[in-house]
Amino acid sequence: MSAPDYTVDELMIARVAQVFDDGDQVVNGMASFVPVCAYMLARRTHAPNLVWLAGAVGLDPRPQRVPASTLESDLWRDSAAYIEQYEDFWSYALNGRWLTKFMVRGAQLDMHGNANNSAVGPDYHRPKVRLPGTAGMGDMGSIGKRLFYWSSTHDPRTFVERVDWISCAGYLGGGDERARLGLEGGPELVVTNLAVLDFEPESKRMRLRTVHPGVTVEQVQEATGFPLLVAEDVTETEPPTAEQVRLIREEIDPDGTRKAEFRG
Amino acid sequence: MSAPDYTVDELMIARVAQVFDDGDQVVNGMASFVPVCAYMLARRTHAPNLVWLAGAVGLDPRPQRVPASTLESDLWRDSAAYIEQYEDFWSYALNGRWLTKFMVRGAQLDMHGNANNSAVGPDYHRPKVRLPGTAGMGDMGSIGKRLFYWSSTHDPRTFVERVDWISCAGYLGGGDERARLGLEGGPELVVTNLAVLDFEPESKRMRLRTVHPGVTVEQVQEATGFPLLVAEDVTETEPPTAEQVRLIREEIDPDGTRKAEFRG
Amino acid sequence: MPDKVTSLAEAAALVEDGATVALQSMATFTAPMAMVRELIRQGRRELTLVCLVGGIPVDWLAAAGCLSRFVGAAVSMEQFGLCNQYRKAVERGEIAVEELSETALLARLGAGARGLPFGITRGLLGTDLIDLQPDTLRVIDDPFGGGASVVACKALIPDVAIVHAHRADRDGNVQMDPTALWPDIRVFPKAARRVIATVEEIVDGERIRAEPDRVVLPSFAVDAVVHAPFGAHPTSCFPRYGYDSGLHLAWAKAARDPEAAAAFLDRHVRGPASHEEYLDGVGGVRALSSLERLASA
Amino acid sequence: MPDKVTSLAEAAALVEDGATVALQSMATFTAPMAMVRELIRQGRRELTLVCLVGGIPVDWLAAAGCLSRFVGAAVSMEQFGLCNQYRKAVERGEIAVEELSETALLARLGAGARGLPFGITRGLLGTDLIDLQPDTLRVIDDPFGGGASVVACKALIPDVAIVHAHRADRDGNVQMDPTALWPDIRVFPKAARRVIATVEEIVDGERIRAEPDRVVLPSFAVDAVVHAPFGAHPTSCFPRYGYDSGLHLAWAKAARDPEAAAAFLDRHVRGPASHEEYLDGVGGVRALSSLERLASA
Repeated sequence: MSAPDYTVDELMIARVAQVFDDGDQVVNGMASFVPVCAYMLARRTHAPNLVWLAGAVGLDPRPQRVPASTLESDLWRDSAAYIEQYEDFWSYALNGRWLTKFMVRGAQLDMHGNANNSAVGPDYHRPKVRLPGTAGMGDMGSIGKRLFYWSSTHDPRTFVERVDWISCAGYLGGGDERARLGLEGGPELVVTNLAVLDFEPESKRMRLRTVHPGVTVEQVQEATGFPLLVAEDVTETEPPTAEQVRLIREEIDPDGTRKAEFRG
Repeated sequence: MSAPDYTVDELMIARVAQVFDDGDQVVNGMASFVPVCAYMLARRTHAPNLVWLAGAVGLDPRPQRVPASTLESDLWRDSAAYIEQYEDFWSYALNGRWLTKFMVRGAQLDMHGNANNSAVGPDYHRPKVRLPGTAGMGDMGSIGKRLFYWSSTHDPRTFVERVDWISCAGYLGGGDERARLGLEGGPELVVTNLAVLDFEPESKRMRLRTVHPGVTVEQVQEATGFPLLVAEDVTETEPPTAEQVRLIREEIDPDGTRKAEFRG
Repeated sequence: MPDKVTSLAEAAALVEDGATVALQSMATFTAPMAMVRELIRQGRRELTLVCLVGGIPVDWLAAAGCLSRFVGAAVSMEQFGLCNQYRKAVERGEIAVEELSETALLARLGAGARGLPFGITRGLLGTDLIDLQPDTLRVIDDPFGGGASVVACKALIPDVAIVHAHRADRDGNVQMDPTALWPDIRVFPKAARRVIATVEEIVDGERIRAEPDRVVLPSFAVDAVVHAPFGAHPTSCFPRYGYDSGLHLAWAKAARDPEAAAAFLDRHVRGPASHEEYLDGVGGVRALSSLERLASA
Repeated sequence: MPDKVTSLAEAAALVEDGATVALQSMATFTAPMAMVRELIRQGRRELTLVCLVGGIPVDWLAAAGCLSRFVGAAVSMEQFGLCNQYRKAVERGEIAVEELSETALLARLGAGARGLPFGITRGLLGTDLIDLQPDTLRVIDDPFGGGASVVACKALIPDVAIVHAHRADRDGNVQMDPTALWPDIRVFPKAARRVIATVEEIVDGERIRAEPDRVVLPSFAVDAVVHAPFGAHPTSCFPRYGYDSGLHLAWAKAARDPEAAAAFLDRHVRGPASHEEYLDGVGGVRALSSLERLASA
């Protein structure tokens, strides 16, 4: 039963939670409230055995609620294990057996699922805007992970035809270019504040799959800086259930910390 | 003042102790009673700040006496740190800044300071004698360490013209062959139950430097399976002092564990 | 053992103008802030800073004009925003950036730590960051013919690594209570030529021996130890104290404007003559004890 | 979480004939001996054993005819001598040996753990062991032109890793008390396709959470947990118990002669139907508690 009232952050969290199956291992980085809320929701609903490496540190933490930081100790102080990062976390991440799904957000995201968190402008060394940096996405895009993007700012500045600089490898120029480089995995889904998109299997171009209730296909296209492919069976994104909304509001994030990134 | 009575193990331990300067870092492996006694002696005499990684585990341990194993916990249970081996010990060992001197013993040792702990006989895959294996010496010989050999069995079976298989890189074929391969460091000294030897700087051939009291140059040559170079100023090895012998017998190794390898 | 304990001022002398400094920093996590403030007070110039994810220390050093280059995976104060003074300096071309994925950065430093000419990763393949940085990154083939390429990452050997930890003895054995162990303390110090550790407390060697498995840096790998209680402030030092939200927010606001940023630094960094004066200036014992409560909540 | 706790017999089923088994073993240090005995009882054949420095488990498995290949840095029981049954089998050509320096072995396994086609080391350069083993070792140049060569070591991915530790919870989080941490527990399990952990005690998850920094294997990396008190006997499990000198000496003597070795295995390994019967056969609680005193001396 869908919730009588919900906000787009709650819809996104519920949609993202569906990505993860019981028994998957997941990790979150900095300022990742949508993934963290989605993991906490999945663990309370369909995936109680979702293995969560909170902040890439704490294994199966029991945070009382979403804290102000998704990296700091409030998230993982009560954990089964503190995972040392240099040797332990990166071995588990690089191995291929574990942590096969990874959530990413980029300042720019392009038609073929490449992301940019490095720099805006044609001169990398003298950028118009210096972005924070590639951090872990520069690894996760290249090591066979199934990538899931989220974005709370579906607009033409974020969704560009070609990122200025690829700091997270998606399908590169599209088609089989990624595969020819020997890279496995790749982007699968993009969950935004307007819609859910995937990648057309041949061209690897971004394709609209569902629009959120109240949003039209045209609005999504207008908010996107390149021509979208549109699936033949575009439907409405399934809204969160009343119970999902209750869990998010009452148990997971009563402080509403998740909403900060949607205020822009 | 030299001791009124001493045994060859005590002489070797005192001679080996001289190799180490105050502030050096040293490590010992399995069944390494001569090095361990020498480190403990050096720390009680001229090198109180000798940093010792006992068994490659325990930093600056305070063993009451030499135990039956130089690897197991009796040696290092009381330590300032337990050094994890995979990432920590090997980084410190490989770095080049630390642990610059390393003590080695091989089943075979040759004219150019190569050692063999792998196999005896012309067919490596079907050996006459399978030796324990290269273990750490296969690393330490190649990564720029100053190598110091000890042997309690100075005989032609141990001291061979050319080792059957090089499992620890000395000067290889001699001359500048080691240097041409880009390897720094190399063997410097060999302390045996008969004599002390070094390597002639040009040819990198083993050279007799001192004979232990009561041993002649001829006896050393007879016990060696290849023609030794003999330094012009061969003297007698300095015997241990009375205080050194007392420390070894009363404090360091009252059980006489060090003597086992000399019984053969 | 030689006594490694010294003052902030003397330890800072190990950091020369133009040095490459590997600095512990991971967003709002523990950074050796007392030493960062001392470097600013002493007016270091032309530093290359190596961080995993540089937080507020990067922005302070950038604002103070100490930096000419940054090497790392990212710069961010997480919920307190990007580091604006650093960003502007990069955009003006005053600070050069070498941007590496985490595994590429760690491969460079791991190779430095292990005396190898290079390390390898599969990270970054397909990105633009390899071609942008050919001096340190190069794609090589599998010599066993397996077909997979890897990225060779040139060894990086910083001149100095600076870290903050819970305790040390006078020999220089540095110990951490159970907490997140980032590569900035696990590998940066092994790669660097010199290591400075600031610590919450100096203890007797027997205290260290009580938990020998929790020593993160052995004595021989540490060159200087400095006693700096609350030395990570305003970053966190779990489980002892949390990050200071108030000071981070105040800086994030000041950092939008060069003059406000300079005034902030004058007040909190250049003004106080010592670490103790700094602590008094940010609220003293009362404010800091509230951070302790935060950390142990 | 799925309950990972199972029996020795069922866990041993994860090890198939012909498998490559990464076995914790470092001379007389902790080896998963209860599982080694179970593999012998079940008559495993054609195993490739990967050890750092293999001790008594290698000799028992060799004597029982379980091995066709050994990959490691050395085989030795330290003061109890070389492993005679293993040596003779190698000399007869029955067990093939891949002999690697410690860093080369760890480079192979580290690459396996990290999904890299190969790892690199500077160890072994100049030795004969590189040319003897061209399938897994190859000298390559520094792509940055620094001139130093390194040895590429092909990734090794064992089918199963087997370790023994102090405790685990039913989820499979494996914890060690402060002790020596060898690569056999730090990297072998990360490289292997499956991981079996035998433990001194099964505990509640809250006990694990009390020391989250002492978890050596997280739940998701462990496939089976087996309760085996004194499961490392006759090897040591510091700080809980020391190695059993008497049984090592008895084996070293028996191992000189094939018939005596077989009789020893019949009595101590094949004879006892269970781990509990084995413990009774080596002296029971009384003898084992003397080993505990040894370890805590």
